[in-house]
Amino acid sequence: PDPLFAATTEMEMYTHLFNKMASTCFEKCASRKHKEEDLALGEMSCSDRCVSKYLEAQEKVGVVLQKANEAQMKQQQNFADMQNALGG
Amino acid sequence: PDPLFAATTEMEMYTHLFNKMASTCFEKCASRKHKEEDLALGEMSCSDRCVSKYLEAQEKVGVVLQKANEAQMKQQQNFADMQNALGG
Amino acid sequence: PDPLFAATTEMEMYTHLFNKMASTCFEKCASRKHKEEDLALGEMSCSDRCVSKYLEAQEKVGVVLQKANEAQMKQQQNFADMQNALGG
Amino acid sequence: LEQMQMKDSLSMYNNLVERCFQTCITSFRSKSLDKHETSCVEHCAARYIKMTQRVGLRFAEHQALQQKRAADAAGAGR
Amino acid sequence: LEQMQMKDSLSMYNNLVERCFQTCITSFRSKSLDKHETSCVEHCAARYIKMTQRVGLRFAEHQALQQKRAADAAGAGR
Amino acid sequence: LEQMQMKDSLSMYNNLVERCFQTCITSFRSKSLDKHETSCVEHCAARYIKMTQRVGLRFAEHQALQQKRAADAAGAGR
Repeated sequence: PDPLFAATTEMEMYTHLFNKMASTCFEKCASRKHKEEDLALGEMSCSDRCVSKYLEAQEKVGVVLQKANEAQMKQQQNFADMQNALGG
Repeated sequence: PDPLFAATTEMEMYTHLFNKMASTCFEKCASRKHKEEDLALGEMSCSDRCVSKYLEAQEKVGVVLQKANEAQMKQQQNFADMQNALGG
Repeated sequence: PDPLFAATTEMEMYTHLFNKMASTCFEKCASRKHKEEDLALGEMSCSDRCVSKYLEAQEKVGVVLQKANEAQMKQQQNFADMQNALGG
Repeated sequence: LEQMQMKDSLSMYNNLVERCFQTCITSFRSKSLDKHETSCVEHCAARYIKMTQRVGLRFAEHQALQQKRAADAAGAGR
Repeated sequence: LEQMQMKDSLSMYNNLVERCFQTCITSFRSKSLDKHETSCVEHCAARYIKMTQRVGLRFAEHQALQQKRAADAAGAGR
Repeated sequence: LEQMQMKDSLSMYNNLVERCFQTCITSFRSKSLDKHETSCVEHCAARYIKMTQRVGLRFAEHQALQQKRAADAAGAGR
């Protein structure tokens, strides 16, 4: 695979992750009344904790996804081995 | 038009459709409490029916969209004919 | 920067804006019961006002975004000036 | 350009399906659409297309007005 | 093709994170996930992957059936 | 890279408009924004930009920490 493509795709993924995180933490932490032009202290500390939890959730999901991928590959390998044994 | 582009675009469309369908059927059928690691039987049969209904809805919408496109083309054709008649 | 790329990107942005606007105004103005095949008069005039408000909101947001960009650039300039002063 | 239009119309298709499914289908006790769901999906799609066309007209009017204003401003500035 | 698959799996990753975060995390009084939130996020991801696989099977069955119908129709038309 | 940034900033623009419109505009009885809606939209946009900047800082801190950890682990492994 093309290394430049891989790098671009990874960067796109991080940009996308960042945008979703910013959007979700805004929804969860910012009052929807928008009376002030600035963020209140409570809204800012809420968003700090939100980022921290979001990144932790990202790690946990990564582990689950990795395991699922490995399980799927193993299954495909078993299937290929079985076919070889039957064919050989 | 480029046939490779057309094929890629069509595949992207199916991937997109599939992702939306999976996401929607998960929302509609999976309990949001996530107490178990596995899906319950009821959740699985709900998702089978959800897929079936989703694909049927896709067909119906396709027919409506087709008709709308044809109506629009006919209108444009009429307009062009009229202009020719006036200009000729 | 590539002028063709810039033009394509700008057009994509307008397409995207248009799609979001159509989607949002449909959600806000069309009855979700879909009993008729046609739009009612009230739904159509609601959507006209919705478009008008949407484009006005887009302008207001554009001004805020512009100001934020200018503030950020000024800050970076100040920072660079300070570094030059300290380094010179 | 033609490629962008093709992408747009396919993505409009998917969005229509998703939107009208979400609005019209709420029960998953059977595997086929009933009469009520079918007509809801068909009307939803037809109505969405009509509203998109109307929104498109209004959008085009707005852009034409803006260009006229920009041209007038450029003319006045000379 | 390989590039599309890579993009798809990365976008699936982001979507999983977003979806399971939205469903499972509602309190922002601490900066770490508690036990309940952690298990909810992990189960949510595992369950979503399983449902996606099942939906994929049903979708493939449907497409195979459609191709068969198209082939039969072409055969009958000869 | 520059192209990606340009796309990002344009897509941020559209998202801001959509989000702040959805939050602030609920009535469609007039065709112009009233005072209250205008200030809501403007504050919403300004606040979203500020929160995005803050989230960006926290994200950068997190990534720096992760790279340091990875480097330390590689050093310890030697």
